[in-house]
Amino acid sequence: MFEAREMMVFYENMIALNNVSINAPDAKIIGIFGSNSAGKSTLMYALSGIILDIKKKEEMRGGERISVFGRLFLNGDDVTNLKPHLRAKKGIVLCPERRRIFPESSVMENLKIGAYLSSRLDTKNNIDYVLNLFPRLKDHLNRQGGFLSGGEQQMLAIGRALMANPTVLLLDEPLMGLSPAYMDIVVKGTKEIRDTKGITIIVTEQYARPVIPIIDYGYILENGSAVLEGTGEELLNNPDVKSAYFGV
Amino acid sequence: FAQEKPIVIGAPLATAFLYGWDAERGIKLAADEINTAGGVNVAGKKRLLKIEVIDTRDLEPGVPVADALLAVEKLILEKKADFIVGGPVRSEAALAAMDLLSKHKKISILTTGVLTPAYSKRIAENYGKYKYCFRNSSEVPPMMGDFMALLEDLHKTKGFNKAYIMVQDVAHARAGGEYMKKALSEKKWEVVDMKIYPTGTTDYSQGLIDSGKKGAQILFLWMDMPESAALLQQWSNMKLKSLPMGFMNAAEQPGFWKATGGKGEYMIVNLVNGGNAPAKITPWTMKFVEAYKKKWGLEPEGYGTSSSYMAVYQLKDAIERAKTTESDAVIAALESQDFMGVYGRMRFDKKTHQIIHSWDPKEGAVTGMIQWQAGKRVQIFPPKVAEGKILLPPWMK
Amino acid sequence: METMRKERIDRGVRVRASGLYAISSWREMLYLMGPPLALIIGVILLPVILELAPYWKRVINIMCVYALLALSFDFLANYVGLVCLGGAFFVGVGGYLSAIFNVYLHFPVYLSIPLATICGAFICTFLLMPCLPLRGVYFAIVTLMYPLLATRVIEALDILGGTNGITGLDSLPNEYVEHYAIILMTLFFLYAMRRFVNQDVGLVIRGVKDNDQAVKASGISVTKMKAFAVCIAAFMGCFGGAYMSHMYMWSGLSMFALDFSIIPMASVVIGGGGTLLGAIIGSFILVPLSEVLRNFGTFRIVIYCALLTGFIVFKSEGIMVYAMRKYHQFERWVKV
Amino acid sequence: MSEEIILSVQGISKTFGGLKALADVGFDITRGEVYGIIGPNGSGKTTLINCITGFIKPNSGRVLFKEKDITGWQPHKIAHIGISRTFQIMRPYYSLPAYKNLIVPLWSPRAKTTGGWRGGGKHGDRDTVAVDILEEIGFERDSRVPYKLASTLPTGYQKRLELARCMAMRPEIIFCDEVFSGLSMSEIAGMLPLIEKMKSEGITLIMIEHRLRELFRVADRVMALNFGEKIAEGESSVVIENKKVKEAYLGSEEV
Amino acid sequence: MDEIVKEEIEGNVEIIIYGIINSIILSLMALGFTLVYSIARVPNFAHGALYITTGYITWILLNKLTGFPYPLAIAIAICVTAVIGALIYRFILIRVRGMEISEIIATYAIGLAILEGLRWGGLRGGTFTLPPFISGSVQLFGVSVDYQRLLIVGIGIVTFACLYLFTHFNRVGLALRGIAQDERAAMMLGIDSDMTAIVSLAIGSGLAGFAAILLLPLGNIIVEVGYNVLIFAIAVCVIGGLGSWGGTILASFIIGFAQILTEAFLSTHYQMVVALFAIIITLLIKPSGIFGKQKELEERV
Ligand SMILES: Nc1ncnc2c1ncn2[C@@H]1O[C@H](COP(=O)(O)OP(=O)(O)OP(=O)(O)O)[C@@H](O)[C@H]1O
Ligand SMILES: Nc1ncnc2c1ncn2[C@@H]1O[C@H](COP(=O)(O)OP(=O)(O)OP(=O)(O)O)[C@@H](O)[C@H]1O
Ligand SMILES: [Mg+2]
Ligand SMILES: [Mg+2]
Repeated sequence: MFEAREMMVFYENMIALNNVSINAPDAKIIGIFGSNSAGKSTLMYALSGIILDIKKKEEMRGGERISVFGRLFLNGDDVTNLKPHLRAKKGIVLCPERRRIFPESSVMENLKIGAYLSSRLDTKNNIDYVLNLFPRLKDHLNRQGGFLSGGEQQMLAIGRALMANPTVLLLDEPLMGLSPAYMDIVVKGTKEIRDTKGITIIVTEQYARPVIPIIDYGYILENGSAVLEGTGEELLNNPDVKSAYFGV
Repeated sequence: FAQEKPIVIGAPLATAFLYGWDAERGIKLAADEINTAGGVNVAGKKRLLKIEVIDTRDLEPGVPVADALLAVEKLILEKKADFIVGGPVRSEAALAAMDLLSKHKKISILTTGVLTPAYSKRIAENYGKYKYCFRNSSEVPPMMGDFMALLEDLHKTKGFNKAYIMVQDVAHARAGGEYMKKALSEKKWEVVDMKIYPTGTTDYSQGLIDSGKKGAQILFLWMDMPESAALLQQWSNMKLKSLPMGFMNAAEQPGFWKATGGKGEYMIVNLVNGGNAPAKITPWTMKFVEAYKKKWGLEPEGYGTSSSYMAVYQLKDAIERAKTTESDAVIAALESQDFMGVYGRMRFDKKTHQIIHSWDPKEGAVTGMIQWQAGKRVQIFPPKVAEGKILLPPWMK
Repeated sequence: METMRKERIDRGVRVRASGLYAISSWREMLYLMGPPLALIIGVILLPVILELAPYWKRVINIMCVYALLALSFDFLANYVGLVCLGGAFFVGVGGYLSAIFNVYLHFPVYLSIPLATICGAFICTFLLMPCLPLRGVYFAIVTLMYPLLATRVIEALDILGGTNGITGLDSLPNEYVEHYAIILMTLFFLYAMRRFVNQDVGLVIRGVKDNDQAVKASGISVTKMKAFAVCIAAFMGCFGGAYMSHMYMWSGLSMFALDFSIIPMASVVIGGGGTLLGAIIGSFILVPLSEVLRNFGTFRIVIYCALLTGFIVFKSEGIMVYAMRKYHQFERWVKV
Repeated sequence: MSEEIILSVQGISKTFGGLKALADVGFDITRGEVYGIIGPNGSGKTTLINCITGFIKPNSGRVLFKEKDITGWQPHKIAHIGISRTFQIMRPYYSLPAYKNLIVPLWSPRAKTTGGWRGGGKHGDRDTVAVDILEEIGFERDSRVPYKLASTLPTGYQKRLELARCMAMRPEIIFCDEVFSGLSMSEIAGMLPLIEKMKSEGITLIMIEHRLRELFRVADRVMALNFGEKIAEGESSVVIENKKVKEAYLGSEEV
Repeated sequence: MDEIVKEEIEGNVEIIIYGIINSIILSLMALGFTLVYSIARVPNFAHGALYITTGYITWILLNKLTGFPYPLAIAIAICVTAVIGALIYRFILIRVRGMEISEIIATYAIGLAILEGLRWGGLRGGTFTLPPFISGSVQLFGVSVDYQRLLIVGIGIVTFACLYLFTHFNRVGLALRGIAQDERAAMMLGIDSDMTAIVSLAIGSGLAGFAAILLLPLGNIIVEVGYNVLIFAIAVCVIGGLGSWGGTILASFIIGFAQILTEAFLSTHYQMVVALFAIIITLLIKPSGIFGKQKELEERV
């Protein structure tokens, strides 16, 4: 059970997240949809703790002030003030938007770095799993991450996040830049992971259509507030959502 | 009894370096002695000496000469120095400072660091402008003359005729090396090779091996970086059949013996001015050495010691004779100066403002040429003041 | 309590000040123009104020030379993205050229300095051309090597006066010319650069820093833009060098000294990178600081470095960034 | 619409250390066309654009722009004659506000000669022109978005900024590398008219897309790549029915 | 005829032997710097200062406390340096993390403060030396080489091998490399970047100290050496391509042999000129160092 209560994030005076509460029960997929600048990435940063690091760096440079409010609970423990790496230790792993992979390390090394927290055996299994999921990566094991194509980098980023053996996996726009076939793989894979490993998955997307069928519960973000929530079915049948996210 | 205004002597020195701190000690020692004796008698008034030392950092790599010049200006403008004694220590800084000195019309006696003949040459060329500058320590040509005499002697007694020159990559050292090469060739010596090492080199094996192969009997060295001690260590480890001699600041210091673990034995070093190691050059020499030891707890170290000490006395003498501290009068008095100092007779050449050099302390300033023998610095040249003979390393026999 | 946050609000004036014409009242005008005016007037009056402390008057000149170098470093590093550790190279080239013009070719001072500045800027740009494709640290290192190489070459070939340098340059006509030549140039460059980086060309150059590939894709030659920027920076540096060689009537190897690269950089860091003004303020703090500390002898560098580190650690964003924020914005606690 | 062939790509090949990224790819494009390029990830689409726009030198092959051979030219020269592109991995000018990002293309020699987008772009009113362009592409004029620092823009806006950067130069050909990804359906729908408009103004668009639905609405012709080889070309409905394309590209996802 | 040939070969043997020694010395100097840069992306300009500090501490222990065992002195000195390195990160660098120019200036200032502080505190002149581990020399192919230098070659090779294995195959090593490339991404994967940076600075400083202990017996402990070591470390590390061990070694060989060859065939005089030229030219040909891919990666679109 991963729970975010009344998350609020201000970038200087601009509110980017406004009282967003998210409930992610174990082994469920939570979808978060919203258009540009709805605050999806901000939410992901807040959940994974990266926002604390962003905040620190901004302060160092004397830039804008970032304020974060709200509380986070993982299985009842308060993780609000944990640094990102400690949250990762607890199993909250973010697969960031824009595929921040390690450009100078090879694909294999990227995956191994991802497995920093897991045991040797897990690592081996996970590598097999990831390479099976994304056979395309197999051709490039020794290529440096930075030279991969956009979509391949996206696959690598997802794969790397899986290597960390997460209990709560945060996927920020995982489908961006993937070809239809791979979108399919990712969507199916997501579902499979939930079912087999019992991982809680929170996924944000603009392109809701492929994701909607697999989610257990979804939120619509608009201008930083959660304006609507419900199961996949409910969202799908809401006329506003339909026109905005499924293009009718 | 109103205290007279003290005479301020400014000393721009690189105080973190051998040639800076030893000069500082020399100057302070002299000033103390003069002040205890009542000060300088300027036309009947007793004025004390006040020493203002300023750190120029000019021997440090990466520090612009401008910084040293600013320090000199600070002495003149802010500390109101009447005379400048000591540095700047680096040749180019000293040369650059000449213009400043003439701009401010301040007399300076250069005592340490600068060996380049360019200094006296410029004074001779443009006397009107640079007449404020004096130098009471030796310069390259006479030092070379000393070395040549020594080598000729070795040639006659031991039959040496092959030399190998190793110098540091700085102007005065290269000039010294070139000078030596020419002079030796003229005297029918064979100069096997001349190597120029960048500042900071710690590995001399290439050159040493080469010199050994080619049978050099003299290693002529000219370096003023501490790393050069490594050269002697390597030389001693290789047991090369050659005698090292030259100008090397690492080997000037008493601490050299310990630092090399005795491996620097037999090195012959030119201390530029007499009195920088215990010797009986004039009656004043040992007095100076003892006073120095008493005040600072160790023997004079680098080559700037006795000259810096003397410079203060020279100024005192000139001021007292000029009866004023006015620059022009003092210049005239310095030019006509003549008395027995720590390292011989103190006279400035009237054209070049360079101390007059000689092998006889009764005639002029004498070099301090020593050899390291059993942990001691023994004066071995010029013959008139020598206290020991040159020894060869046992493996050369 | 938990739901309070600190808010920063622009002081009204600044918002309206994007075009000067928008300003209505004298008070607002003063508020905006006050600090720059204070700076300009203060710096211009400095030589007069310091009449009583002749030594400190000399320090002004050095201070301004470092300020120019810092300006050039700040511009290159924070607007063009070239971290150039070759400030000393600019100084050296300017200094030597000026010496050559003045001593060997007998040009008068008022000709040799401008000529050295212009020629120097072109020569430096030309010599740095091959390095322009380098990125980040690599550029920094190569530019660091340039002044070292220049000294070694002059030393090894024994040209241009060898290690002794070129002496006997004419000094500037009088003390006041000497002061104001550099002060006015510094102020001129400061305000010219501040305008320049917000002009369209300046924006393009800033674009090069962020993403040169995109600049290429917009049909602009990146090399040309970089060369142009380096030329401007070198112009400032060479002026500093040429001026300094005349000030000390001497030019030599130590014109390429590392300090000319490092101190400007430190000035920029403590002044606040990317503000230009910060670079000037930084050197106006650091250079006199080093003079004040001179009394400590050898220990002064230690104190100096400790203070410098302190500045960096406690005002990591830089003095100017901090000051501007405080001046233009106020903070208050609000309930969320 | 004229049938003038504006861009002709012939036999481009490129290998990266053993990997064949492109093998003998060629196609012709007529003026004012919208040409789609599809293909699975890593099939060489971006590489193809890089080769055409000069960011990579192809191992072999030729690129003809209006019958002029431009193979191996410097990227900025190619951009200057009117071929512009977006970047798949977008990196806007982070330290500039969004609208100032457009000053770079508006200042470029090309925009100066063509008058830039909407004929503006003379000194002084570049800012206004920039905001105009941004508005056209979906940055609400009166909101703060166009004035925000580019580094703080969310992904979707950064994508659009990429396209705006191209438009500002008033090019003849625009290569769009996945501009639709990262946008929601309604946002894409908002952009389609703009594309139609560019098309009607005679600007040729070459679009790489994975969002096929949206692509097919605007594309006249489509080419499919797989493992660096051209496997199909033609009308979108035809290409999509192609067996090879289905196998390699679509998987089970229905369009 | 044969004589001449033989002589030629002998001449070359010594060039090769001393070239190798020289190169390994250079790479040892660069070791700590490379490590810190490749892990923490901190250009540690205090490297030279740490190098000298270790030497000086050892010297003090040996000379001020009579009969202090040499190995213990070395161990203590290295540990102290490592701690200093860690403290530098913990209290200073941590606050300017990611601002490259600030990092450079901060570390440079610290280095300068340490070096000048040592000078002020008495480290002046040429009387500070460490004894070699084993004194004496041996004839290798007719060239006399002292044991200390042989020892350096041996230890140098072993250290390099260990470090390579560590950073490339060890889990922690890999993680460290991740941090260097994208700190935030590494955090998301559970890697504690601050802690590792502290550790890497400690190790890097320790390595600087380690190199100092090996190399200083060949020369003197003087402040200027600190500056030289820094310059060489940077040069070697950059030419090799930042963060690449292979590159570092190759670069030391380029510079090392460039130096020895100029000494043998041109004149020692030009040693520095040639070395600097070698650096500039290598970088102009390979803009991101010999094994670096920085430029290609950054220009990938
Ligand atoms: N570092 C920052 N400083 C200031 N504002 C920011 C910062 N990062 C994001 N924002 C603002 O916060 C809002 C939400 O941005 P966010 O990146 O969360 O949107 P998003 O939903 O992820 O959009 P997209 O789908 O396009 O990625 C935007 O208006 C953005 O401009
Ligand atoms: N500079 C490079 N060095 C090495 N390999 C490269 C380089 N650029 C691309 N590649 C490889 O070439 C192949 C084609 O890459 P490209 O970027 O063209 O794919 P793409 O079709 O654009 O894919 P995507 O849809 O994922 O963006 C990829 O497998 C990639 O790893
Ligand atoms: Mg986002
Ligand atoms: Mg692509």
